[in-house]
Amino acid sequence: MSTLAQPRLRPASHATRWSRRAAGALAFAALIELLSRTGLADPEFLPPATEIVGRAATLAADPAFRAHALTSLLAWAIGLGLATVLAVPLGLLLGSVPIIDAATRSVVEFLRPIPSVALIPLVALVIGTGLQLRVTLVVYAALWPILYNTMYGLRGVDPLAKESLRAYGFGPLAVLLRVSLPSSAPFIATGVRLAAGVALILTVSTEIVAGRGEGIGVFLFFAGIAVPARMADILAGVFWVGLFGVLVNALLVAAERRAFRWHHARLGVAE
Amino acid sequence: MLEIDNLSHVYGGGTPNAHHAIEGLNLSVAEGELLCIVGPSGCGKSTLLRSIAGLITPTGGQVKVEGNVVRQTPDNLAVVFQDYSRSLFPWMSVADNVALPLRRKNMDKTRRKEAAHEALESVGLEGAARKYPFQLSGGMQQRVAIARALAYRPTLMLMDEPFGSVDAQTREDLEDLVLKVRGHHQMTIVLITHDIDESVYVGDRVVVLSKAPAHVVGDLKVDLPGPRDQITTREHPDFVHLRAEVGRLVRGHATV
Amino acid sequence: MLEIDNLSHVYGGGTPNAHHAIEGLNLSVAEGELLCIVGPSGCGKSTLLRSIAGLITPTGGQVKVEGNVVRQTPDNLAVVFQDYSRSLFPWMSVADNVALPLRRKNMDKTRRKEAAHEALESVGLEGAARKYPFQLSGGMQQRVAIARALAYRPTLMLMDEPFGSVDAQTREDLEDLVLKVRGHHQMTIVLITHDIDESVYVGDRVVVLSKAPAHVVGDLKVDLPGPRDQITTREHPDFVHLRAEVGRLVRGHATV
Amino acid sequence: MRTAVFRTVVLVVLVLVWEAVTRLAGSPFFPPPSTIVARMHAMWFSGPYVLTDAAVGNILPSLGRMALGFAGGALAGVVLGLALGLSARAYDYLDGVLQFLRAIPPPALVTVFLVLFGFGLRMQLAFIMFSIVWPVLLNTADGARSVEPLHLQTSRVFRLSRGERIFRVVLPSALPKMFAGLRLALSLSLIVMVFSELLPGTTNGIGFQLTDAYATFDLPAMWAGIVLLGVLGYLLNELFLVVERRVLAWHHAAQELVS
Amino acid sequence: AACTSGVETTASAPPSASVSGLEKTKLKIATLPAIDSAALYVAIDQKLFEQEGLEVTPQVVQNAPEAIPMLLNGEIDAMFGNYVSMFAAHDKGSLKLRILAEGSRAAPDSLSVMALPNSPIKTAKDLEGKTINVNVLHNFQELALTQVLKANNVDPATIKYVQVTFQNIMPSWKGGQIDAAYLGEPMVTAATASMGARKILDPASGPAAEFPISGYVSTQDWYDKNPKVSAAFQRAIHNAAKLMETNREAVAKVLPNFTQIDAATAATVTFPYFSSNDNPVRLQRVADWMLEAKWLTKAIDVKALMSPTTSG
Ligand SMILES: Nc1ncnc2c1ncn2[C@@H]1O[C@H](COP(=O)(O)OP(=O)(O)OP(=O)(O)O)[C@@H](O)[C@H]1O
Ligand SMILES: Nc1ncnc2c1ncn2[C@@H]1O[C@H](COP(=O)(O)OP(=O)(O)OP(=O)(O)O)[C@@H](O)[C@H]1O
Ligand SMILES: [Mg+2]
Ligand SMILES: [Mg+2]
Repeated sequence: MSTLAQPRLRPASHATRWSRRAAGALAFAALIELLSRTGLADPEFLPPATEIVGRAATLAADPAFRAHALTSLLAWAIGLGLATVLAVPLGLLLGSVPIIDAATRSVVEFLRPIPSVALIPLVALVIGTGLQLRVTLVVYAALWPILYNTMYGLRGVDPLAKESLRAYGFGPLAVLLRVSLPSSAPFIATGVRLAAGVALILTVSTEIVAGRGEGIGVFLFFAGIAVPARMADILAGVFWVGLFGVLVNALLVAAERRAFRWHHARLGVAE
Repeated sequence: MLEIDNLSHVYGGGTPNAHHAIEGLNLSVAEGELLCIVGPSGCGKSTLLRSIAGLITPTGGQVKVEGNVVRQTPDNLAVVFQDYSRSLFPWMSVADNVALPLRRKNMDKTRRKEAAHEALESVGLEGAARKYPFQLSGGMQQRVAIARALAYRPTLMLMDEPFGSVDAQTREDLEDLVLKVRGHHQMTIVLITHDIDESVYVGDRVVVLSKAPAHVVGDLKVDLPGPRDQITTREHPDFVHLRAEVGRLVRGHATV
Repeated sequence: MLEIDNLSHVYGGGTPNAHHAIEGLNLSVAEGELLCIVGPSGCGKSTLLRSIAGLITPTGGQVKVEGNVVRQTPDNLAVVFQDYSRSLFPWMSVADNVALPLRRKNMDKTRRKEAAHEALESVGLEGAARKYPFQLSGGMQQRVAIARALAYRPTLMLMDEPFGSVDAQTREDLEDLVLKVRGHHQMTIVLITHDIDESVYVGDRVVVLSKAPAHVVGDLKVDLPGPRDQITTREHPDFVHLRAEVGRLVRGHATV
Repeated sequence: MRTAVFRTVVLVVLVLVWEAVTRLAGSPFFPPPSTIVARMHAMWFSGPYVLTDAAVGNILPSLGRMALGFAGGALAGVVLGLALGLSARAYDYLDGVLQFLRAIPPPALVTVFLVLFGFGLRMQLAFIMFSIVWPVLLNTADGARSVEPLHLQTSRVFRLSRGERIFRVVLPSALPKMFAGLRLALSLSLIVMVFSELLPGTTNGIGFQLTDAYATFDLPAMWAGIVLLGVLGYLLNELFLVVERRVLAWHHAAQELVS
Repeated sequence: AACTSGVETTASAPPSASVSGLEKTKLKIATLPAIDSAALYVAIDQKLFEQEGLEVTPQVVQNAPEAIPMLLNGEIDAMFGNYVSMFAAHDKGSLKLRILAEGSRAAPDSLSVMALPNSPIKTAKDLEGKTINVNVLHNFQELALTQVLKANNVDPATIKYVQVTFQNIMPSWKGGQIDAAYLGEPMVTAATASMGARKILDPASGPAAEFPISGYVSTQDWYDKNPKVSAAFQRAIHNAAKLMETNREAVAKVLPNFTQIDAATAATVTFPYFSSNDNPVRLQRVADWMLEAKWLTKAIDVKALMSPTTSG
């Protein structure tokens, strides 16, 4: 997908690309292995990569861990879904009606930097703990990337494209939905991918602080209070979270490539 | 049909870079007329078109379409933009691009599709319906933009250098197509062109604008015998005379 | 100077939508020559230009510039793209747009500025130097793109319908400007146009392409007495003859 | 002007509603804004030169951490984003690992950070950068990948050097998207700053005060921290918008054609 | 005497007879994954709640403050929490506290300030000016150590406390980022065995001997609505504590269920004292020291928050 590099006679084949990916992942694993084995990082606290991955494999077979993982993924999925459903229309509204954006900006910008740690007790008090707490915090955090990418995406829409539809007598709403939205959809999708990561982090982090017994975060917490802390367990749990992140990202990217073929094909023209 | 009254437009008004694009322009177009506008590059033709379409609010004067002052885009209007490639939607196939405006027309899906294909066929692009705009050549994109406007069957059609990117043969075919469609569907057409021959060939009237700020410096009635024909009309003595006249007006004011 | 050898290009090769744009095209251009290319819309002219500029890798055959097979953009080449408005950088003023490529030329900042202003002046845009592209009319943008290519003083210049959006007077001025610059600076120029008169007027040679997939169907030497002049040249009997000849070739192959 | 008035009205109404609702509810967990403001004044703004020692000792170090973390994270995000957006090779090698790291909840990695960076500022900065780099990175990569093809072709035709292509073509066209990422990262850096001040060994900062307040159930103090963060977030964002308006003037102007 | 008459009637009734008349029988209690909350699990395990007609479900939370919102919005009936946090919450009006039953007190060697074998710190005096970790700032660890340091002629004000989460104590300690570690069980046992760490000071000695750490608490409101349940609950906890005094195995058996302590470690760690009766006098000490440290804005009469012991 290099658009800047001079055209190569043959773009890299699938095999080359996958082997590069594997090489990248292996190099990263090797780095951790090395840090740990050479004692640069105390192996008691950063076990070698082989041990982490080995442990991760056994965890996958552990029904207790699978139950934790399922709980987390459920909260993640609900949270991300809700965030998307809320943020896109909100972004369209704020991005297309400047006066509303200006009027609400102080409130929005005031709310944005409030950390979830401060919110946990307050939200817990109002709506209770459990799934709803996690989902609320996930939505609260995952909302922003989608909202901002929607707003900024709208600004990047070619004005002439909007005029073209307006000239046929379409109203502002039709122009918004039929031109601005599809045109900025690829960037909104990037926002959703960002939010997917944020949502995952928030799910697990909330569980670490206030998990009420279920979720990968709780698993991590308990591994951490063991004496000595079960670092291999913690990092194996982290490994699964990271891997899930990679999978979700890959899925979303694949979906983007399908949905926005017009976008990618056009950009690929330069090759 | 169309009444332009002392129209003025200033871009960036109030700033030191203010630019007077149009000043005190008066013009009226009768129902069913095909008016050609010619004028030097950068004089304000596209600005005039945008004002008629209600896409910009002129800083002075007013535009009336069918007696109503234009505040937003009038109904049953179609525009072929000068920058045709940017006016096509890259996320839609060519056929969808053409069919989209028809949603305003209470047509069902199949009817819209049919109408789009018909329009594409009329501009010689029946084979490109399922392609995306970026897969077309410049001239083909321009023809898609024309097809989109034609399929819409507007009562007022605004065309900004609509045939600039096609070859001579296609250009003639498109000129005749516009004449034919106009006759069938009683459209009023305002067409901007740089091709003086073209303006005389397709126009019922040719208006020549001065360089910026634009105002009318010539308004010629084209009284050629119809139906027009690429060979006989262009050989008609009136044609030769009118074309020379328009040429003189344009040249005179381009260099003043 | 330029040698095109059995060139073919297929878009989307391997897919069911594969499109043969060029097939078995041979062409050579001598040093200092001004070659005009005409051909029906969508035949493959821009594709050919892109191959020469090394922007696409043709699927068959090869292009040689000064004896070297083109794998990436050759040195000292300038292109005026058909889609001029998109080829200007919106975040730069017009003058900066023109001056940017000059960084390759070992010029210091003031020299670059001077050269840019000179070029803008030559296309009649001395007043627009500090504006941004979106503040210009279509024809003005096109002239900026021309000025950028001229200021660069390439040895090989590729122009894709460079005068399509300007009025008749400006068009003639620009034609003469290109002829003048070519004479002064020994450029080789390949110019795509749809205006048959223009092709004969500015060209040393006119090549006519068939409809897609493009190949050469006519190659006419233009042997008009120099220096050319808008009035006398166009009245020259050879001009009238050549123009009819080119017209016939284009029309014949556009409708086949 | 009209929007400024409108905005103030909205703000005042909301604060009044907040005051009324919290007074009616009377929950110690939700003190009314007047109480919070009084507490903020007492804690931070009643010193001899406006700021109290507590403000100097907590707010300033926090802002310092945030600024350094933001700068480092933003720079890393832009550089990595450009690399990923521009080079298929860099994308292939790095994308997987970066997507992996992006999904990892930083709180789970505290021990690893501690072992690698030790207590204190270095670790806090690493923590902030690690958390805020992602929106900048992804949006920059998106921007760098969606540069108008004709712009790239133009720069290729005129043989611009690699640096010129990146700094004069790719970067400016990616800027609008990059700014969306930077704006996200800015408020994120405030949030993560608070988290970083919960990390082992921290002894000052807004986040430290905030959590200490909650641990001792000093809820007005906790709310003072929340409100301070909100106000800082708002002010930083306004500053950011001023910069953005300057840098993206061409973009905004070109957009205003319509409407 | 400070108690309401309702409590006294309940108090005089024999345990077995109180089954009837309970306001509710199903209780949800928040507990911590630490040895201190063992009594609740022993009471469940030994069916002591059942005997009282109660069905208790423990809800493990990760820290006590997290449970307070749950208590306030009725998700749980009571919680196990440390007194310092609870008194602070009570003092600030976040919670109208009611202590249902005492829980744990520090036993000798169940808490320890320790140094690594090669550390220059040998005696309590050497701690002066040093950095020591605590789980949470301004909590019972600091409170007790302050008293013990004073008794050892060390100025407590010179100690720098840093908050370090459980999991990060060992790496911070090994990395030299804390000079001495303030540990609780089972870390004390582990640090002694695996790292040869030396005990410098027992924070639960001298003036802070048998320092009360945590108890079972609810809101005054809940208590007023459920006086009989409260009494029954208190009896079951105290009975469990009594049983635990003589029966170490009963404790060791339940530990792996809710802590991360395996059976082998459970057999060797030092347990805290589990209170088999409620004693306002020793608990008052905590409140008084907090007031002394200015962690409270006003004195708390602890006795008013407690019920007299009703079990055997
Ligand atoms: N990226 C692409 N993908 C697929 N097909 C393409 C692509 N670009 C061009 N084509 C096709 O190749 C053919 C030649 O296109 P090209 O742009 O070279 O035509 P042209 O001769 O320049 O036409 P015009 O005079 O209209 O500009 C067209 O039929 C077009 O549909
Ligand atoms: N958005 C804008 N801001 C400032 N000036 C503008 C803007 N748009 C157009 N102009 C200026 O207004 C004048 C008229 O522009 P317009 O596009 O109407 O010209 P035109 O007659 O269509 O020219 P052409 O034949 O070259 O398309 C030009 O000088 C141009 O520089
Ligand atoms: Mg125009
Ligand atoms: Mg072309």
